[in-house]
Amino acid sequence: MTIITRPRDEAADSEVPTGQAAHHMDMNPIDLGRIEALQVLDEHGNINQARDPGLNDSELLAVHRAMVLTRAFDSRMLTMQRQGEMGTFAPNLGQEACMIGQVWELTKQDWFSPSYRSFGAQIQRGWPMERLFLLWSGYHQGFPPPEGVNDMPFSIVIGSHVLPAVGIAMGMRRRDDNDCVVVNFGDGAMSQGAVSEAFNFAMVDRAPVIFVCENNGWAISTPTKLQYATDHLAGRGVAFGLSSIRVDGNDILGMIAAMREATRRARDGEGPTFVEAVTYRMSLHTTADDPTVYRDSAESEPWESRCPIIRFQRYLEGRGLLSKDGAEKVRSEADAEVLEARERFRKIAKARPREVFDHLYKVTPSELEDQRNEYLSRLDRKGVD
Amino acid sequence: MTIITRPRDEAADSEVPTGQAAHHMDMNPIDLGRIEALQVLDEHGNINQARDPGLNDSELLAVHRAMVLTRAFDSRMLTMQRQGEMGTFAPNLGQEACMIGQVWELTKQDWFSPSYRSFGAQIQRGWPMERLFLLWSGYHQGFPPPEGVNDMPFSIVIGSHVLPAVGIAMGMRRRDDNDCVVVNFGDGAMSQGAVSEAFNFAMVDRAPVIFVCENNGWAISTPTKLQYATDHLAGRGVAFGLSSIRVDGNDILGMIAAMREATRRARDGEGPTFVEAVTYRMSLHTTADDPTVYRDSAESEPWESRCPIIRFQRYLEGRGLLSKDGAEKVRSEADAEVLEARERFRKIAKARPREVFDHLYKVTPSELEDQRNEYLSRLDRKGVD
Amino acid sequence: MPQKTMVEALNLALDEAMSADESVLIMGQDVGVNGGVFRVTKGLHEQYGRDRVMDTPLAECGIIGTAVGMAVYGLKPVVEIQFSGFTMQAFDQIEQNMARLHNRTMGRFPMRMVLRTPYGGGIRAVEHHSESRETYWAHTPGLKVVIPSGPRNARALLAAAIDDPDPVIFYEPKAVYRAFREDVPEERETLPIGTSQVVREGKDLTLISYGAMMRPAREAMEDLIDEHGIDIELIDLLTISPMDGETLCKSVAKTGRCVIVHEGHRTCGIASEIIARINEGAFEYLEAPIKRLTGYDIPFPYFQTEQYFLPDADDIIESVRETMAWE
Amino acid sequence: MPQKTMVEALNLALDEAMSADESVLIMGQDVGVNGGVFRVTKGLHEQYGRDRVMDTPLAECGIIGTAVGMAVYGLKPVVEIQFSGFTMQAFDQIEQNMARLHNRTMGRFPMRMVLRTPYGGGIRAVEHHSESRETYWAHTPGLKVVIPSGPRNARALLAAAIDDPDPVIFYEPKAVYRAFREDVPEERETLPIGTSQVVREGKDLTLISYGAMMRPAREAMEDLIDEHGIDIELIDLLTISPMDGETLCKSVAKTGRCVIVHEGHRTCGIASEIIARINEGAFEYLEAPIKRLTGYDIPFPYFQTEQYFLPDADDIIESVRETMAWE
Ligand SMILES: Cc1ncc(C[n+]2csc(CCOP(=O)(O)OP(=O)(O)O)c2C)c(N)n1
Ligand SMILES: Cc1ncc(C[n+]2csc(CCOP(=O)(O)OP(=O)(O)O)c2C)c(N)n1
Ligand SMILES: [Mg+2]
Ligand SMILES: [Mg+2]
Repeated sequence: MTIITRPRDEAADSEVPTGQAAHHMDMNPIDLGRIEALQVLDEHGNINQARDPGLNDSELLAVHRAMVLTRAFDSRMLTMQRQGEMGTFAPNLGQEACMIGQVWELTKQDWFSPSYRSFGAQIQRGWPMERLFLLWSGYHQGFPPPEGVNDMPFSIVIGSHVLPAVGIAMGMRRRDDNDCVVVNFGDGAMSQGAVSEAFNFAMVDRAPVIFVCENNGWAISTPTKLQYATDHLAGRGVAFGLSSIRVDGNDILGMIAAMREATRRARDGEGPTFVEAVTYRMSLHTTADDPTVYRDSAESEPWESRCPIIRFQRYLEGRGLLSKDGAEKVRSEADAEVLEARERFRKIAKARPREVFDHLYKVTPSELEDQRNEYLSRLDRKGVD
Repeated sequence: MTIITRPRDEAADSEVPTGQAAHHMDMNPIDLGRIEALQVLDEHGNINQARDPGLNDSELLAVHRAMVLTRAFDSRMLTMQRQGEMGTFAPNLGQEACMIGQVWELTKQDWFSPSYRSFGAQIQRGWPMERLFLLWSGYHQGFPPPEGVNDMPFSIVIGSHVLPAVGIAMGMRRRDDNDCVVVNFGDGAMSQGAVSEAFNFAMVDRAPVIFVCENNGWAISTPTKLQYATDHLAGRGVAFGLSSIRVDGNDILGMIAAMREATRRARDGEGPTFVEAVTYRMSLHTTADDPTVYRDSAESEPWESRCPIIRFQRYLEGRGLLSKDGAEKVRSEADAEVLEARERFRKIAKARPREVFDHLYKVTPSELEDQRNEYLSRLDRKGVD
Repeated sequence: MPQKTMVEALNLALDEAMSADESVLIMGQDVGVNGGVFRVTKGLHEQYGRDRVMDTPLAECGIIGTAVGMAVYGLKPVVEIQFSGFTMQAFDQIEQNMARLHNRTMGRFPMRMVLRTPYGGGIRAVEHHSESRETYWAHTPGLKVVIPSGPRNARALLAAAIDDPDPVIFYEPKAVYRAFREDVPEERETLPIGTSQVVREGKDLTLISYGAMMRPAREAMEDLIDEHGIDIELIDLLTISPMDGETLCKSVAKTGRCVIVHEGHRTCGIASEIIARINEGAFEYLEAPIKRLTGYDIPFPYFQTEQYFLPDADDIIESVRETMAWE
Repeated sequence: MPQKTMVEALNLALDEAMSADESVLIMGQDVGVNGGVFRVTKGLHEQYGRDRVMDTPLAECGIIGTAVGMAVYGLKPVVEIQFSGFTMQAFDQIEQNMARLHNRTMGRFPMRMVLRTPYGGGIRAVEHHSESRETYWAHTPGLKVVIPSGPRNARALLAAAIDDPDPVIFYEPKAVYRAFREDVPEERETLPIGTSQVVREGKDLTLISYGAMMRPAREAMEDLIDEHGIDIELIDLLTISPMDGETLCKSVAKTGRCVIVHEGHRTCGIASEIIARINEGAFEYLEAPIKRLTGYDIPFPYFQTEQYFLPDADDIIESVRETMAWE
């Protein structure tokens, strides 16, 4: 595997920490090293055998189904939003390989901390789709991760969830188990100082966390060229001592290969990893956004040929695992699954205004009880239940 | 000059900014490059001719005097503090070459944004020593930079002054003059997310700012090994695209050489530079600190042989510019100068409690006038004027 | 006079300021080609170029921190933070530099800058997009805090904020952004910062509000006058800090009764400060406890329930009647 | 009972909590070998090791942010921020995660953590080292805010804060750290969070304060009783939020007069909230305006002038006498 390993590898706690140990300055130039670019399955369906994570047939088909389901969910959400049944949300069209790839290697005990654009990954992690519908249509009940799913609620404030994810991993390291944490964010999030702090804390503590940056070229209307002044983001990890890699984020096998190595490192106590996944936001930033104002179709269109699902389908066809009809069947089954979830969602979607005070504290303080009573009598007066 | 230049050099505003331009992923590994380690004058007095900034004799002597004055001021402050005439302050013993070197190349129009440990640089920039005495003994009048000195007040909150310094440089770039900004901070400050943000803003805007990190091995009791997990900090600059270099911070000629190149780049529109100056905090963190609690003298003592003043004195002696007696004379003159400043300080040091409302706003709002009147009548009652 | 939404009125004020003064510049996320996510800066990028209408990296602390430096250098940055909830990311720069640099340097450096940001609920947004935390800024010495309630005063107050020699937090009620149009004069207009406006004089009860809550307050006022015969004096705070205590106390000294309405949380909210001022300045005239109708001390709820969190005209009417009935 | 300073008493509470519960851990700058810059964590590093007493990198946002994650994971981090002025660097994590994660997840994850930090003036420190901004936290739903005034209640309240299932901001009055010793019992002791303490009962006037200001308040009380025959009821707030409005209102309902003393700035300060509560809960008993004796709305002054900024016993006496004279 080609994820670079930092030269200095002693554990932070292996010896008495010192300040400036060497009183003679090392006059050798510092070689910052190289960062590998990883792609397993290229646009033409060729596979790099040396890097192939070697999924078996049923795994390959499951990965495919998961990506298709993500897309089906995404497009249903869009319809529902246009029809007024859904609030503003952020489509993940074109990023399905990142979605599935980043959580594929995780166990139930591992943790995942999603961004607002991660519902594909959330479904894969075991969030019922009806809960995601609830979430994006403004019901509080959509927010908490389901029992048995060790996920954080999705993050709205860019970058604000990255440090807590590191904290979970720091807790894991202290409890000495073999679990790890994956935290996901965008290219824009890399500008938040808190994310740099997170890299540093993770590395200093040798916490088992994997940072996955989906570099999709844009942060709303801000292109990467105005977001940062390098040709890549992967070097940010190296700056803090993290093992880092740049992956083709539209290549599901590349994503899985990178995550396999990164999770192994985490589990083996080798510390955190930074994965820059290069992808593209094919759709709107959110349903409140109009990309035609700020970006040329000349830029987006070529990306259509890099579609992660089509590329992978072609590969499965080549391997004789999936026919054209088979692919169509997967798609229509996924649609049906989403529609069933929508039915369940419609049954349970119910605003619960009487509960808005209930979860702030573990034990509601009496002064807040007074406010709750005031609020409830307002609801009574308005005839709301 | 060996300051590395980043591969990508097009100005941020040279073309229409794009998101993910290339729709074929570049599969070449990313070479992060090398960072040079710079030393002009080594511990034994040998000089690296190729890197010598070539100061003339009077310049060399002026540099020496400035370092000696810094140390004289520092030790006088310590005495005054121990005698109760001065508040808590942060000595800069051993960091005199950083102090003088980082501002040596600056003009009056350039700006300097100091940390709390930068009074050597502040004196060099033209702050009257009596003002620094005022500052460190708790008089508001010590804070504002003197007229004609384009400096920010010293920074107390670690890292909080770095973004404003970048802002000044962004203003300069917009006004199209040839000035630049130097901002100074420690190894601990590098952990603040705001400093990473500052690197990014500076590089994206191609602002003429030079970041000088005095890596002195410690942040209070926290050694660099617990502060970050790499062998150097210089790579942090590279991660954001900054030209970066690691300098022997106890070598005044190395510091000047690095700053000469960095300021030239800034003035020529080549953007920001990051300078990691490797040095050592020989003394207390502040006068409230007791380093014997947390650090071994076995670590500190070898650093005495790297004293920036002794090293430079030996060089000047070798060049026949300074005799032992001459050095002694410089030292006693510096002491005398400091004592004169102390006299001036003692004459002007006067608390002005009646003025604490005067400078918050340009025009004091009437509601604050009411509070001021209340306060003033309290002072009247207490007989304070 | 042309009819404008608040968004258009704000855009006009920015345009006027930029064309009149070269040192005014705009910074923020997506303020350039995109014209801001609410389109307040629309068209300015084309007109004034990328260096004066700057799309910044995604870092609020970075935006405010560099804007502070620009202000020190003599420029006049007008910063947009996309939602007021994200000003938390820049709290340190606001509290430590923006609010204090003028004082720290005893006035040696100017600190002319405006932080514009949409605040408040009512647009069915996700968490962190509906905050009203003006208390944080009102409690921070060195800042001024301004909140307009309609297109016309928004334009006039933003012009005044950019003129102001001191740093201003300019909270824009996003629920009002496109809610209605108002006549906005063609010629430049300003309103004094630090002065509240008596929207209607009355003698029975002083109703105090600001920002987006002025709409239900007006609605309630009409109803209270027409249906209940209560002669309301309505005050639009406009500037939150420095607070125009004089206008408030004068009014309550006349009416003896008072109801205060805001979205922000109750504890240490703006209403508590108003009550403290009236206690100090008009105690002897008070005939009933002053009523606080405010956001509760819970996070702004998810949008299916936000309507019940926000005070409405009905709630205001109820509060006023309760306060009138007190004896 | 052994006599302890507040620093020693806090150290005792931490030691007890750590030895009783493996999931308690300490994080902060210089809390390890150095024992904290005020020595509150002295000796704990040797006893509990580097993983439970963690010297962090110099980044407050990083400290609070990772502590939040640890709390989600079921640990109980007790974080030290070196001076409360530097909590601004972590404002986003406090407001967006520490205060809200429990609510966001409808209680799915615990959020047991304590943020300890020294606050207030009086130790001749430089700028940013004397802040009293408890209003920020009191105005933030989801947090509890506790401020002890002496060694014994500091130990008992810190124990309670670490026990508390919800996140607590624990402000330590640094002027009291070593100012005096007090009997602190050997056996573990807690005090309920959310309850204020009537330090002395009296019938003429309610004097309310907390933290470091309790010392001049006590001094003034003695003098007022002895020299002026004014029968003071003195209340130590102890918990700032949730506020014990009941105790306050009950007291003022009895005395009819009230003076509130704190270091924090006036506008939207804690005193304004207390006034608002008394206005709501004891309006009819008030015989005079409630007096606020607080920090002014200016940054904490440089140390040669700080003594004039801080209220002292003399100022309290004056305020009480003024309030008694009001009619
Ligand atoms: C702190 C903060 N600032 C601003 C926003 C508004 N905002 C939402 S998404 C977004 C762009 C994020 O870009 P990126 O990190 O690249 O993720 P992407 O949307 O491309 O997946 C912005 C600015 C926010 N949510 N949080
Ligand atoms: C934001 C912030 N956190 C903590 C402190 C307290 N503090 C003052 S100096 C210091 C260490 C700084 O170390 P470094 O940046 O390496 O600079 P040095 O003191 O070594 O010059 C700390 C933690 C502070 N001033 N500001
Ligand atoms: Mg993006
Ligand atoms: Mg240091």
